[in-house]
Amino acid sequence: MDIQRGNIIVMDRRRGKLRAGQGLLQGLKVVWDHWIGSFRKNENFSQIHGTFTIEYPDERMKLPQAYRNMPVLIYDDETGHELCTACYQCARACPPEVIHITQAKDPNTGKMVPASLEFIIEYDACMSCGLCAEACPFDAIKMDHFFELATDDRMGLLQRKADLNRPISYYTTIAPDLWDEVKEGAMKKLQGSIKRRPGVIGIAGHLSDKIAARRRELEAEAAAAPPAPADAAPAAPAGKLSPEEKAAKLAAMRAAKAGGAAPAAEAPAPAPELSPADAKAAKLAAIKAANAAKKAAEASAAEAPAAPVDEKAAKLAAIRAANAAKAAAAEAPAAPVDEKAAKLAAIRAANAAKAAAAEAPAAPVDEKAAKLAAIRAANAAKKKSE
Amino acid sequence: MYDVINHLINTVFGLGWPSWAISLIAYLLVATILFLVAPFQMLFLTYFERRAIAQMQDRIGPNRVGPQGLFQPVADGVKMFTKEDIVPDAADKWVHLIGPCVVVAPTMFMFAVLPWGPGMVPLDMNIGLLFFFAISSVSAVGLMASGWASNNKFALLGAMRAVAQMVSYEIPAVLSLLAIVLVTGSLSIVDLIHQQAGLFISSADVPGIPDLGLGWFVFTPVGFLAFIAFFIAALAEGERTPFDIPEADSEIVAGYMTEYSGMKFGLFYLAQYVLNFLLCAITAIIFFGGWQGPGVGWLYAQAITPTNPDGNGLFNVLAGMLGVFYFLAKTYFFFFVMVWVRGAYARLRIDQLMDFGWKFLIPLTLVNVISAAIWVGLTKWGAAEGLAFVEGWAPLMRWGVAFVITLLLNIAAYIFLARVYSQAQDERARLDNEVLERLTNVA
Amino acid sequence: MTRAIPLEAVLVVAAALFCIGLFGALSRRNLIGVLMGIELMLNSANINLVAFWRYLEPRFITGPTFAIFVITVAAAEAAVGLAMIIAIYRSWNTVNADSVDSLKG
Amino acid sequence: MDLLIQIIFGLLSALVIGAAMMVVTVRNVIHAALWLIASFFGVAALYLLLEAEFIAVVQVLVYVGAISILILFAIMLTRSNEGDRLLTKYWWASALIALGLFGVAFLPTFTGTTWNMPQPTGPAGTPEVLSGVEELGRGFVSEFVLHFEIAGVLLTVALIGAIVIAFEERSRRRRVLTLAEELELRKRRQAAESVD
Repeated sequence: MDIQRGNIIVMDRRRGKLRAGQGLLQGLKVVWDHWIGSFRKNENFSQIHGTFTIEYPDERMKLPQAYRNMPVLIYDDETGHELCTACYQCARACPPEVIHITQAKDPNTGKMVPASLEFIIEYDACMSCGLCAEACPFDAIKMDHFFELATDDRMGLLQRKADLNRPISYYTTIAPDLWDEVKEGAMKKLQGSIKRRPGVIGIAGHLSDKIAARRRELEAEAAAAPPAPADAAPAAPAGKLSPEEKAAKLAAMRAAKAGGAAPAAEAPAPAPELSPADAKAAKLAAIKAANAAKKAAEASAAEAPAAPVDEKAAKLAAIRAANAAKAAAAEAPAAPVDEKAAKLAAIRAANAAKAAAAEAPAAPVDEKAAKLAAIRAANAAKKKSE
Repeated sequence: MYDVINHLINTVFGLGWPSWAISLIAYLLVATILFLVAPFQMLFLTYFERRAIAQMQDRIGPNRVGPQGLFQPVADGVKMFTKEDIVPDAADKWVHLIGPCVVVAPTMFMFAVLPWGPGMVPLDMNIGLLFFFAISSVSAVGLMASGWASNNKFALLGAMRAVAQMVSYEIPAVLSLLAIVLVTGSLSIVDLIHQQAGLFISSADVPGIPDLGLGWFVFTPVGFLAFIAFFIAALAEGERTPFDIPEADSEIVAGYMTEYSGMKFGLFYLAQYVLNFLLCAITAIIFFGGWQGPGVGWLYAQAITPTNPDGNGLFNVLAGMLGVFYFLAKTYFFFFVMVWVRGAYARLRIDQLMDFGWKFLIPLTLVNVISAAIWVGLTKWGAAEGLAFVEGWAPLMRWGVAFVITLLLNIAAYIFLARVYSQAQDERARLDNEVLERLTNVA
Repeated sequence: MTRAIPLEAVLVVAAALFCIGLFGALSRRNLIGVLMGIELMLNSANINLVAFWRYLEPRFITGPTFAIFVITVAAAEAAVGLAMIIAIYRSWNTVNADSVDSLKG
Repeated sequence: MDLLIQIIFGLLSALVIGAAMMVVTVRNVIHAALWLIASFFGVAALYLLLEAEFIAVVQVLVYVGAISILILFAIMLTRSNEGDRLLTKYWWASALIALGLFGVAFLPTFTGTTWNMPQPTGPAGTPEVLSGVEELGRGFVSEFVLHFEIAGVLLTVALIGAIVIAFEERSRRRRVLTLAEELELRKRRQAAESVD
């Protein structure tokens, strides 16, 4: 961002004999030209003439991207998962020690989970130095541009996790370049931490109950829907979908979704009774829909940072469908070479998923592990395909 | 005003009051009008100054209070009223109270002799101009009293500096006006304006000139030099920028105003801005023909028809309004020049200020008085006064010769004084070094 | 004006002013107080001059001329007097009339 | 109309006499100076009442505008200790002298001496011919030109005299030396001492 220098008025001080008088008139002329020139707006401040007053509440200055005022936590729009893994780096790096974190625990096993249960920043003591943002290995805490922090009570400045959470889409609007630099690493680490987060732990506060409810809905439907006809795999234990059933169901959903061009706000109406005959066409449509959904997800994140929650759940489901479709496509006979490599990875992932499913027969946990495995497989496939 | 009220009371109501009672009422009425006009002028001028100086510094100035910030002075006034009026306990209360009053009162007196339009002068004294400057010197006493009363060393020093500046710049102001009085031959301000009719050449000098009300004194060399000297002295008298030592924040806190707050501080503020308005008005009147302007004389001529010699009402009123418009336009232009100067120049040190006043301005005005005498001699005198050779010339010829001679004299004087003054500055610096060397016998 | 107020009234006022000035000049301890007394006396002389001119000889300007001369003299005298007072103050460091009694220095 | 003028005259003379009394009696010298200014104003108003406009304005210009400021400056430059008694030891003697003088001046005026008042020549209404500013100016350059020049010379002499008396020599006054000069000075002095 370069600042152009305006033309500097060079005052030639003639050391002529008669000095008195000319200097005074020259001074007046300079101010006169300046006065005349000052009746228009001065856009970039390197110009010399023009009024540069910005009447604050009405007009606002564009803040530079690296402007930092108060730290905020970031959570991923797609999965709702917060990037923060409670590694306490920022708390250690903070000079005035205003960051207080408590790590989340897995309710069943009691093990520590890489997610923060409660995250407090005392905004009144924070000096916006930005050391926490630099120290954070997971790019979970970033410096915000919001400076209108006036509150009528002191406690108003004690910000809890609920007040600190900002979606990635918001951060990309205020500091797009900064986020691009760290995006890949951050998302990869996020996937890693998502894997090690059971249940809804680690999901941004306001989203966690919605996503949990959504998941319960999905399982309920899968259980209530009649077992998929003909080549449906033997009825999976309650809540456990066999890959084929899952594929069929999700394909149906994608088809319905593919029907709606933009990421429609209405919840995806699952149509499980689609006939298996055109499963292959549905599968292809599923892949295209998944890509479209992902692209749309990024685009929509740019436009409407806080997408309504159910639309987010739709995206989740679309991604899961894409992964499942890929797994299903692995069994389909004819596929182009990279397709074959993707299929091999998918097969291996499916076997791993089945193996994982075999070891831990306990109800909802292994189903989630399967899903994780599926997601991991899908990532591996994607990486190979790029 | 007297005959208006006289007509109102005696003929309309038929009360038949004695003439002195009516003139008393007339003067009271005019006085109240003036006491209202002065603060309103001050309100407008503070707003005008803050907007103009802001615009010169690429900013906008007050525009939040009321439409485009027009109520900002009112807000300031209310603030002045409501602020608590603190009197330092060690100060002697009475003099602390009298100080601002003695500073404000003369500025109000000065309105008495100010002609706003043709025939609209509250009090047409035949020594109007002298009265104007005599009264303006009284406010210096008020400054001194308030500086002394605040029992604060800075205030006292600030007051001494302010009074020294005002007294020492009164001399060039009065001298430059002396030159004009010499040319017009009368101290009364109204006569002064009447002589400035005509077109670039005052109709008093050359009677045949078509009267466009542009025969201002500033177009004569004597008048122009007097104008420059007078305006600089007015800047010093009104404590405007190159000479605003008294309220310079950097040096002596707020000069004599340090220990004042609330309404008394407001009074000082009022006095300063009203004085500035008056000085601009006097500059406009004496050098730029007050309410004279193209059209005023013509309107008056229309009014005076053979049927009613004193002119019917309508034309008089029109001429009056046009006259007041010209007068105020010129005054506000000069106030804009004062603000412009404030935007352009830095502040002078107290010794530079005194040097400039005594060593440059006073000699300049003295020379100007000489050239004024020459001007009067050439244009008005004849054989009776001993200038026989001028007798036969036509008025235009005499005006031309006088113009050339005085122009040469003034320019020569200006160049000589400017050089001497600038040499004096270098001389002074050299002298300081020499003294220093002798003291430390380094040389 | 001349009908309303007899000349004697103005003269009495001037005489009173003169006597007060004299008393001030003689009895005040502070040198500057003495000077103020002298100013009062000069002022009263001026009042007399103008009163006589107004009542007796309004046509001739001798009265006001001399009044102006008295004013100029008073101004000159005040200037020199105060200069002397300051010089005395600088050497004897006091403005007390009584203590300034030796001619030395 | 006469009553009004008498009332005004009464007020003005009360102001003048009262202010003069205060000048003489008040303890604080500054207050005395301010009362003096008040009495000057009263005298100026008196001149206006006596229809001597020019004298009134000159009085205001010279006395109130210049001399009183001079007096205030002098008072402030010579801040003596306030403690000294207000009046000299023999103040009652001077009071007696003043009263005596006033009696001497007061008596003849009221024993009814007649002044040769010029009878109003013209019909009652005509205003008397008052010699205003113009005659004054003309007089200064015709009859009184000698007095005018002497007054001019007197003023310049007073000006120069006042400056000479009150002005200290330039060099004797100790200049405030900058730090460098101080060091330089000290070094030279040591050099001088070490030599002899």
